[in-house]
Amino acid sequence: MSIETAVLHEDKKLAAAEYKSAVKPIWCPGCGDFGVLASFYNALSELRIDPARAVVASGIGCSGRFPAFVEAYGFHGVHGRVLPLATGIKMGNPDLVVCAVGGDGDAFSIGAGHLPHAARRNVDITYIVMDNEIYGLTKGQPSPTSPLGMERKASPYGSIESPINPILMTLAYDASFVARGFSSRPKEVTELIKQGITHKGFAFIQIYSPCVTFYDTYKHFREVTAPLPANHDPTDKLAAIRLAMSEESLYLGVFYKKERPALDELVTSKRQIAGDSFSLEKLVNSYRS
Amino acid sequence: MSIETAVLHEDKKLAAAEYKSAVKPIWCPGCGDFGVLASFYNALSELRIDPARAVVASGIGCSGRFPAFVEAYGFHGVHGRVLPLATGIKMGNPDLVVCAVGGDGDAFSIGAGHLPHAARRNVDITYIVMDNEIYGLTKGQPSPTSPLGMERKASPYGSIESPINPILMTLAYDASFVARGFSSRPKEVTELIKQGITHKGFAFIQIYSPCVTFYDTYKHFREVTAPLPANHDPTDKLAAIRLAMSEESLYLGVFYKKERPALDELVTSKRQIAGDSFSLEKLVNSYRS
Amino acid sequence: MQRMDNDLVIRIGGESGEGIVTTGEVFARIAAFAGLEVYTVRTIPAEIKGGHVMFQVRASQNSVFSQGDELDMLLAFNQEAYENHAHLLKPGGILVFNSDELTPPTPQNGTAQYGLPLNELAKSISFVRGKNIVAIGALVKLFDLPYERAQKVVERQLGRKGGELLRQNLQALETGYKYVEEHISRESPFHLKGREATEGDRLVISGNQALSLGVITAGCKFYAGYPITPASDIMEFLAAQFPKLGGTMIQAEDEMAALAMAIGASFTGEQAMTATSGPGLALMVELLGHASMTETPVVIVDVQRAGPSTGMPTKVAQGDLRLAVYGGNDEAPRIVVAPISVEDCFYQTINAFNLAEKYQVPVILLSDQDMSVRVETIPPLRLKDVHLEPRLLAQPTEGNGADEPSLHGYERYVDTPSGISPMSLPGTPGGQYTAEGLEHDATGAPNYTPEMHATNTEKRFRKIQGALEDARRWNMFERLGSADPVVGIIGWGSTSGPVREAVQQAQENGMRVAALYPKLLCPLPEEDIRRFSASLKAVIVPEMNYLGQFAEMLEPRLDVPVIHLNKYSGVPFNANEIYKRIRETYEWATEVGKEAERMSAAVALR
Amino acid sequence: MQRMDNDLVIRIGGESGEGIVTTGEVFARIAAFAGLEVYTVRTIPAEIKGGHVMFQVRASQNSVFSQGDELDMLLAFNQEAYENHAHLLKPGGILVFNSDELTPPTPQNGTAQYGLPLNELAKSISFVRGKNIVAIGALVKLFDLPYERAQKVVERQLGRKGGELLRQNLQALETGYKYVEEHISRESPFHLKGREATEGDRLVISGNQALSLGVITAGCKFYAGYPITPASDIMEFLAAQFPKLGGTMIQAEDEMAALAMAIGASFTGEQAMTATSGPGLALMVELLGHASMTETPVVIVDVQRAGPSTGMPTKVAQGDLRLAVYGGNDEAPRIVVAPISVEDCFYQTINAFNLAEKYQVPVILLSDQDMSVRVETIPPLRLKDVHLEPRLLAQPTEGNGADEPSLHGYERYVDTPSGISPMSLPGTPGGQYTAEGLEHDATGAPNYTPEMHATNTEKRFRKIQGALEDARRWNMFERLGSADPVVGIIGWGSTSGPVREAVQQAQENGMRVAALYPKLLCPLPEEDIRRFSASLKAVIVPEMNYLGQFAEMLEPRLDVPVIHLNKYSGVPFNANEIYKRIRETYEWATEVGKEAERMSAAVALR
Ligand SMILES: Cc1ncc(C[n+]2csc(CCOP(=O)(O)OP(=O)(O)O)c2C)c(N)n1
Ligand SMILES: Cc1ncc(C[n+]2csc(CCOP(=O)(O)OP(=O)(O)O)c2C)c(N)n1
Ligand code: SF4
Ligand code: SF4
Ligand SMILES: [Mg+2]
Ligand SMILES: [Mg+2]
Repeated sequence: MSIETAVLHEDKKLAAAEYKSAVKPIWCPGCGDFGVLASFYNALSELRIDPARAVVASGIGCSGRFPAFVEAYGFHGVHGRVLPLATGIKMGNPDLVVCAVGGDGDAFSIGAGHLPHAARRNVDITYIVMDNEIYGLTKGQPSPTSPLGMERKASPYGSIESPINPILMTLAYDASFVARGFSSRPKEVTELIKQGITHKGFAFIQIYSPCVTFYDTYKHFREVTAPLPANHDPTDKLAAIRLAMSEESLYLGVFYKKERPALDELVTSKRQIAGDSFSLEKLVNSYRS
Repeated sequence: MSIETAVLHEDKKLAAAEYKSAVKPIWCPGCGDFGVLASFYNALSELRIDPARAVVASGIGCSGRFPAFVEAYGFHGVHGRVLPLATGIKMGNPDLVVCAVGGDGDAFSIGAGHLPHAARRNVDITYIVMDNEIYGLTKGQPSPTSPLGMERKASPYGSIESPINPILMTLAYDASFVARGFSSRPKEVTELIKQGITHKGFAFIQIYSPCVTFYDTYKHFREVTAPLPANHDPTDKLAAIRLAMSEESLYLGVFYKKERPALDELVTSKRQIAGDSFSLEKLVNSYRS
Repeated sequence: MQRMDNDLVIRIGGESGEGIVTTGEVFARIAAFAGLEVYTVRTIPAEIKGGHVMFQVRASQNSVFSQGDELDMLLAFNQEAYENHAHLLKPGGILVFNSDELTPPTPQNGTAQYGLPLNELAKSISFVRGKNIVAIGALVKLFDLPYERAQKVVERQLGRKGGELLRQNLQALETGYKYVEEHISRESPFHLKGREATEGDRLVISGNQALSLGVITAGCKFYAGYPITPASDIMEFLAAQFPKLGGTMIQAEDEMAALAMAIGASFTGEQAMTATSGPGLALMVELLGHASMTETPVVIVDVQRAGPSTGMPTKVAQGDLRLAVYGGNDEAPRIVVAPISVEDCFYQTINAFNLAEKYQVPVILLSDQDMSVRVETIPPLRLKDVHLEPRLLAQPTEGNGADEPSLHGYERYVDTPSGISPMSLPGTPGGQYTAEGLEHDATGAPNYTPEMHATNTEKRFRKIQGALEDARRWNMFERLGSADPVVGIIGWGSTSGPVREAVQQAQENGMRVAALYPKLLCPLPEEDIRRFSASLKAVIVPEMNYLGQFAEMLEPRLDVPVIHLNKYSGVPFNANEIYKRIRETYEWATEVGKEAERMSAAVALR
Repeated sequence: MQRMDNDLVIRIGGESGEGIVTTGEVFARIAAFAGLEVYTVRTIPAEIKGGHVMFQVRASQNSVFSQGDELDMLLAFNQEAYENHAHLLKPGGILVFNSDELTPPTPQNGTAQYGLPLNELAKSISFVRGKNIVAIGALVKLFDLPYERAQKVVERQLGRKGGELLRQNLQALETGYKYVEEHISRESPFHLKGREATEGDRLVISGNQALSLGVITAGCKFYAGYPITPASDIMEFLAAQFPKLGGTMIQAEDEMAALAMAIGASFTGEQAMTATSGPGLALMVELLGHASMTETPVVIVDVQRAGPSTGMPTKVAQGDLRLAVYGGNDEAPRIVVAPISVEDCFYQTINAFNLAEKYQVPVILLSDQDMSVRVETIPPLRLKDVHLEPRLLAQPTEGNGADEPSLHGYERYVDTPSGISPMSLPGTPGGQYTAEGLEHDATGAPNYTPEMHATNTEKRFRKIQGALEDARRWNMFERLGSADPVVGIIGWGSTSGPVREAVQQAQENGMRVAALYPKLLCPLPEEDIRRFSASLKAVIVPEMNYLGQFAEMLEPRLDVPVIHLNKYSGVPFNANEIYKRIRETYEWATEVGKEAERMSAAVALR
């Protein structure tokens, strides 16, 4: 566990409720994001994270309102830029626990260009995507994970774009931790978040989080999700890919997990190569005539 | 073959040289892009493409200068936006043959957010990425395909970002045609481009195209590339993925190919559902008090 | 006793999800159907669901141009609505409230109040969700509106013919109507006389709807866009209509993709567009310059909202003017057009497309949150008078041994006296060229010589100057008020509504005041503006922003003191705020011998 | 016969790849080492490799501030160089050419010419690539520069000590030197007297290098950026140095990511920055507003280049001023700083960081292509005088039962008289808050009330006004010329060089002329500018753009005619162009009784 710089003093622990901020969630009653938030509180509590040493960053969307509801430092960024924002936070102070959160539109539409790079850099952050397969905040347009043919005001004759497969995608990006949860299974989600936070490197967690107002998928996901086979070896990338491509079930659990140096570790190692013999005066003098 | 709207009259054919424009390439002598350009001329010639019905769009980079060298319509776009630009061109006039071209930085760095969407929409364009694993035009910074540890002015102690795998990535995006070539094998490249153009849907072709000035990889690619196994079935996605992940060889050829409706076909089908009973007056009248 | 009025303001307040907006919109439609002019305004809660909503309808015998300042009636669905709005009731106004939810104190200052047991009434017909329709029925009676027209509107808006929902809604309407008749008064307390009401001689429409109709009327068939409040419903409108007329709507992955797609489609000859709000426009700045440099026509609608950054997505501002006019790396000529009202959204959209096509430039159409979502009555659209401007295309000629007519020696960016170069569309034989974002010669080949860059810069800027003449010909100016004004107002966009009323009031009070609203903001019609202000003593520039963006553009061009009137609280001006400033300025301007302090400094007004 | 000069302009032309730039840079260093002041300018070919390159060195006994108009010597490596530049030779100038490549016609108007068989000479020492070093040796002799200093520079710049390459280069240097001595003249035709040359009393440096040194001096340790000409070498500079001092440089995937990373790092307390050019700045507009709204300090360097769009990446323009000042959806306060010279790049970078940290805003530092790549001599940097401004942090206090000092009742966005709110950094107990891009209350919780938005808008704008005082205290003004001027120049950025020379010339010709260069451009130091211009008859505003962006900002604030002087061809002003306009204006301003036509219209000058 590489989060020791951000845990509370040995003898201290805060209850999940103590991670609740004074700001009241503005989500619709029944929104899946409530489940994710509760699991998040639990994960922080169980890991004994110090609220003053945790940062939750987000993009824009219903899900993007998340940070304000957590008793921690937070940053409500602009739409789609949460990964570079969180990267900057982590690299600005690697001692912090940094989580990035947001919706499927934020992550896979406007923010899609940042995901492969956060993954290949192996930035030590946990990225939680609350996937409701719809644009919630803007009132129900299809998102990159919406099923083909979805009828909404923006696609009255059925949408014409095939959905992406976020798990397969992040596996292809060589993200070092790839998992999926369902907000109605809070214990599992708590566990995934805990694993994501303790994983040293980029942890991607897709969480099905239904939008009761514009696309109520509770029943659907209860039917089509299933736990990953008990014998799945999360270090086996090809097996993970095969399971991510399954047409039978949408599997829940940790698809893949692999240790490799995180970005902050790599930066530190380069500093060692460069040495610490820096002198401003010497540098300036190298330009003397 | 669904390109009949863009081929020359039955009895006509232009030589490869006739697809050469009046603008002289500004590339360094020996640049891999020359090979790609020559193959491109050949492919157009062999497919008997009408220069007046072909469009080549690009982003910014050495490779982005490509359109001006082709006797066809062209659009030199801004950095990273070639896919939506080409999408607009194709959807503006589906009778045209539309090719998008550019470099690895243009495609996988600043343009990375558009690739999954062009793929899932299955826009009927051919996307040729001239991958030199470096930023050529800006004089040699590491790109998303540069090897880890590459030493350049921007990474004097070795780069700290793992390279992406463009073939695996586009397979994960469910691109309907995925192939790889090497500019030093012009016959193969010509063949890939021809297949890409005739493929109805989004065709992604990565072409290793060494930069002699900032990263000369001719020798390297001659050593590590190999043709795809003769028995590879390009409709087998999982097999394609396995080969894309190979640590032995960088395979050349068509990894994957699958027919599904292209974006222009889907738009047409929705028009049929909507019917053609549109009347502006009726629509306006629906707002009458 | 029945009050005869010709101008009433009704506000409805309650919890989001109670159907407040439907109540307001349906009531507005009924009023319009009864021959009244209506003007609505609404707030949108911060909560995704729930939260307080306000919907206001101003209904009048004559045209109305602003929301109205004080309330003649408040319909409070709950306690919060009462608390938020009751103080705005005029003396003599009426409070109507859901007596199942609140018990307001006894009224002071002559305000009457009627309780309606809305929950009970809805329950009595087993249609709990229908309490807002019950309320509509009550309003219809209270305002003495024709019941059969109310029925017709409900039939058109609230359910399929023969369906159960429609039956319930009609029953709810009746329940509310009857309740007032039986328990409050047989005689309606208000009677609003409509115009000579002929059915359907007005449209009841929002700015975004009028704008979308303009898009279709202009002949545009290509839209690419990314959802954003308050522009998304333009995309949704076109998504429903475009497929019927052979058009293409693509929901892009982001705003950059949206504009790039539109540029690509335009390159093939399509009239192409996107629509967004401020944050999206901010992302389009690089591509805007690209359209300018490659000389590609494209229309970008920006429905402005309050910022900066994500700001207040559901609140109004006029803060994007400078971004629209100047947004680009280095200098990228474009045209900026601003409609001044819901109705004008239709006409200026057409002008925007015409200017884009004619000058082969990006045109930014600046709407705003207020006029985009507001529903009001407007006169019928003059479809017959619409003039469309074609793109200048290079004409292929026969001969030269080619099989088909073809272009010979075609030069895409050839310099011309107007600066407009004929365009060749893909598919045209011999017209091949590469649209180029690098500086280029006439053929499009990159060229960096000092002479080329200077000549091209001049060409690109000269080109858009033509729009000044078009603005005159197409009457892209609204001038109102006195013929020989002493004080003038120069404004842009949706502030024209309250300004119109304020000017009218000022004139009624004997002040010589006039207003000019140019709808072309870039290039700025300097001459026309100078002509208007030539004899003025002062010019007031009202804007919903802090810095006085338009005022500052005008200042170097006018010889008269420019008075900034800024409101930056996310809500539109009301006519009174403008009137007050007119009066002050008028006094100052007409008072002889008074030291003329420098008045051009921004004077903040909330 | 030896010419004694104290100011010479030498131009070197040839094919890219022949080492023209190295020739020029090494020669400039040798001249500087010999106690001369040098000022270089170069062109970059459109081709990636190959294409024509020009490098010009002006060397003088006194400080030089512009490139110089006519050539004293042209060194032509090939025919094209001769054709492009020979006409610029002064009467009495000298043409030096590679006689293995071209045979120029016999000179007219007193021009002397010397052929050097560069290919042959290089071949004679088996070092074909070294012909440019041979040329340097020849120049050293022609200009009578101290040979041992030339050797030292070659040793420092062109190879590792004891290496084969260095040996060859030194041999090439000697070969060129000797050839002139033996075949052309024992006596050098030019002799340039240096200052009292003490080794190392000048830096030979480019603007981007000076800027990068400023970054490190300011204490910044976080850089994220995306490569773009002409800003990339800032990133490359910091990539080499940051790891040594514990800093972090990330090459981001695009400009939006770069700025978002810098904002994130700043949130944790780091001084953070990015650098880009116009197209990149265009992409940052949304995030710029975000930094403004969340009140996050960040420095954005924009090395301007000619546009619009991709434009001319290797050519100069001052076209991004408005984008820098206004770029944002709705109104997002920021600070804009512009250095005026290579040397000033160092000091203004430090000021930019200080202002960002002090006011918790984005600061845009506007450099340009010309001063960024140009190498010149500057006085030593005054490292000792550097003043650093800390960020205002909330101070944790003991007590309240907490184990460690902690913040109590912390409010991130609390309104204060200055508008600056103390910041709490992650890691500070009790200081938890969410940085918010929506409109918010003092704690950061979203809040859309009209009062809150108005108050916050005022707070955010009030805050940056403080920079006006700092600009005075930190002397962010350059004033030069006459103490009681009749005609003034107000400019910004790198035009200050040619302006300085033009003003000097005008003064020498008896004109009372002065120039003011504010380095703070937003907020605009109106008072200081008005004070400067109070007694002037006219103000000339030279800019490397078409529209006169700065001039138009000044016009509403000045009571004196503002004369636009615009150059938009991608190349910098030369002093003569400025001098000409000064003379015209001066004549007009001092001629009595002459009708003062309105002179504020843009007068184009190429
Ligand atoms: C640049 C920009 N473009 C568009 C928007 C409008 N917008 C806000 S949230 C959102 C998408 C919301 O969908 P998602 O990310 O799935 O989040 P959800 O609301 O479903 O949780 C959009 C398009 C914006 N705020 N900024
Ligand atoms: C918005 C923007 N950012 C940065 C640049 C600078 N730039 C031009 S090309 C390029 C990358 C070139 O690399 P690649 O795409 O691999 O093309 P190559 O030159 O190698 O063919 C960059 C960063 C730009 N033109 N525009
Ligand atoms: S709209 Fe959907 S996603 Fe948004 S808060 Fe409501 S239920 Fe949740
Ligand atoms: S720099 Fe590299 S990629 Fe660019 S033209 Fe030269 S060899 Fe080709
Ligand atoms: Mg969503
Ligand atoms: Mg490349």
